[in-house]
Amino acid sequence: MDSLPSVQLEVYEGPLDLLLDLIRKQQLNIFDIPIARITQQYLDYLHRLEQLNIDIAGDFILMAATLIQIKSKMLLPPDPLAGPGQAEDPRTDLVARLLEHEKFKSAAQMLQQKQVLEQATWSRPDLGAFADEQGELVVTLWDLVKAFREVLERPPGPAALEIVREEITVAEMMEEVRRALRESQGSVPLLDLCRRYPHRRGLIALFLALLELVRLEAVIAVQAELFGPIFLRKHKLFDVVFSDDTAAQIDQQYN
Amino acid sequence: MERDPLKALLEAIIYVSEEPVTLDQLQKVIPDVPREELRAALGELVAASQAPDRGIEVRQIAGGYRLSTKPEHHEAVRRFVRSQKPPLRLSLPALETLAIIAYKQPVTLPEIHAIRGVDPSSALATLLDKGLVVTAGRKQCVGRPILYRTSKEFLIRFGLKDASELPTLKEFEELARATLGEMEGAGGESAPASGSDEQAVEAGNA
Amino acid sequence: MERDPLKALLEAIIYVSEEPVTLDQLQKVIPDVPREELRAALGELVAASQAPDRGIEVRQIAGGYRLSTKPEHHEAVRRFVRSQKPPLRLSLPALETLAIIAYKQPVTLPEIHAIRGVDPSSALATLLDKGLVVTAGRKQCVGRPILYRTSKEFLIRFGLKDASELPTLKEFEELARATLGEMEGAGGESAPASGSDEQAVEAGNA
Repeated sequence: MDSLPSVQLEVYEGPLDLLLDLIRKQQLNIFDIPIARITQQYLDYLHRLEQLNIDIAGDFILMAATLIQIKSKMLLPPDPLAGPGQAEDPRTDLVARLLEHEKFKSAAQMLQQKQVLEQATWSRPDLGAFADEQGELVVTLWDLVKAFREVLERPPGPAALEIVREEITVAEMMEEVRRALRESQGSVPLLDLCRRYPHRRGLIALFLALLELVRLEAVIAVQAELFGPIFLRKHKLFDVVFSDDTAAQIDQQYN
Repeated sequence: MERDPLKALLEAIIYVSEEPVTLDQLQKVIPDVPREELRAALGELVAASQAPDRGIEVRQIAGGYRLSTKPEHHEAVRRFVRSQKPPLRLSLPALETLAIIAYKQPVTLPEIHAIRGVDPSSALATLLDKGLVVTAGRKQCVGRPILYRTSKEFLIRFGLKDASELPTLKEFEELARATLGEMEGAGGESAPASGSDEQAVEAGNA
Repeated sequence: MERDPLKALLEAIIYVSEEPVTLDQLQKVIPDVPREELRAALGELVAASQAPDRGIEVRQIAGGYRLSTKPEHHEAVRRFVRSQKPPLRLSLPALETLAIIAYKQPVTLPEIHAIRGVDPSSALATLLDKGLVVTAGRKQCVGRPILYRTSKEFLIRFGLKDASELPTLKEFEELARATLGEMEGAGGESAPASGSDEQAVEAGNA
């Protein structure tokens, strides 16, 4: 590994950082990069990462390809048709990118210095920030998007489930009734069904759904004795009403 | 310590302190200056702040020293404070509710409730109050619940030309996942490894 | 209005304001004083606060004026502030991404990626999280990518008058050319092949 100038395996944030470091350590002139050597060192570095089972980001691979391409272009004889001074150095783009990157690295350091200085001053708003009133935050669009994501990713608690059921539509409630009947081999106590929907709106939806199903002769309500429990059972058109077509329609409303 | 820098330091401390600052407290922070000198410097500070070109004064109050605006500017200061549109502050529940409305609009209260898993009524009231959300008719379903959508004020406050400028969840997916990675300390910045340039892995050493 | 009372009034208003106060805001509250006079009075206020016996200074920041303690009193002042100023710790990648946004704004994610050579998502998420960067609509090109720019919070946290106060990129360009271009022992492809490899400095070699 003598082509790699450092025995330590440095950690680079990106391929440009790695290249800049190779150039700096060997005090190369960026406007006349020995591309064959740099390419070899770059590939050696990636190879050593591989040996250590470190995942190599796509950006590093892409740069390897770019380097090899530049190297091969430089091996070609100059285009005889191009006039003197017209043939472009294949390294030009890379050099421009490296310089651009280096530029912003310096800019970042400048920002850091400014920020350290600013950190040493205090203003009344800074002070107010500690005792933030009622935990309210100054919000940006980013906060909004993040909030939405977090809500969506939050596992629904038991309360949430109950509420979801409460707010289902009549069509969805019909589907619920069908599921309940299937799960219980065709007979469900009405009261059990009602208990699943403790809030008024859920009960209304359930009631409307039952009326609908009874009217369609998909479900029948039976009472074995006076004041006894009412049972819901499949009726003669149960399968017809809940045919594929109807189910699809319900599904559509469900989404 | 010379008198001028001492006065400057005292002024700075009085400025940042939330309560009137007592001589004892100051003596503790500036132990190398005799008490009498501190007292004298404070006296000069009080006197200097009475100059006609100064709008805030150092006053002795409740056994300590503190800064306040001079009474003669009361009217103008009050006018200014009133004219200020405070930055948009929202509680987390309000922010969440606003986010749901922004992305699911038009949407009903029960629908928001279902997504959040918590009753959004009070958060929604806040949003309506701040004019960030408005009603948008009723949904044609059982109970005909009221629909809500975001307002023009919402667009203005969030610097959006129209609702289509709202970033899609997909666009922020990458970014948000990246934040999560960072919170886990994984530093998903990039391979070959996490952090800053200073970190060097000694692994390659033979 | 005479100059001294005007300066006093301006100081009082700046003192009570939560955010940096702009000239526009001041003009609105003090309509009978010409804008130019306001500006001149503010200039005098800034200069006067630099006196060695003053511990708080009026500064131009984020497009407005605000008061803050002078940095030289940092240590003593900190002891008086109940908790630490929430430290703004940014990794080098985040700082670089911030620098790119500050200079190229408004700028898209792919554009940042091109300059950094690494996926900037995680760094960008951090910056958005800390409120240093905000979205700025969409670019009118294929895919309508989201544009980003630096926020007012950025100016405040970095003590900048406005984004144009940053040193020009040209200065950094010259620095980069100087440090990377004019080095000794430059051995390019055009140089005799033997030379370059031998000139390699055994930087870390043991």
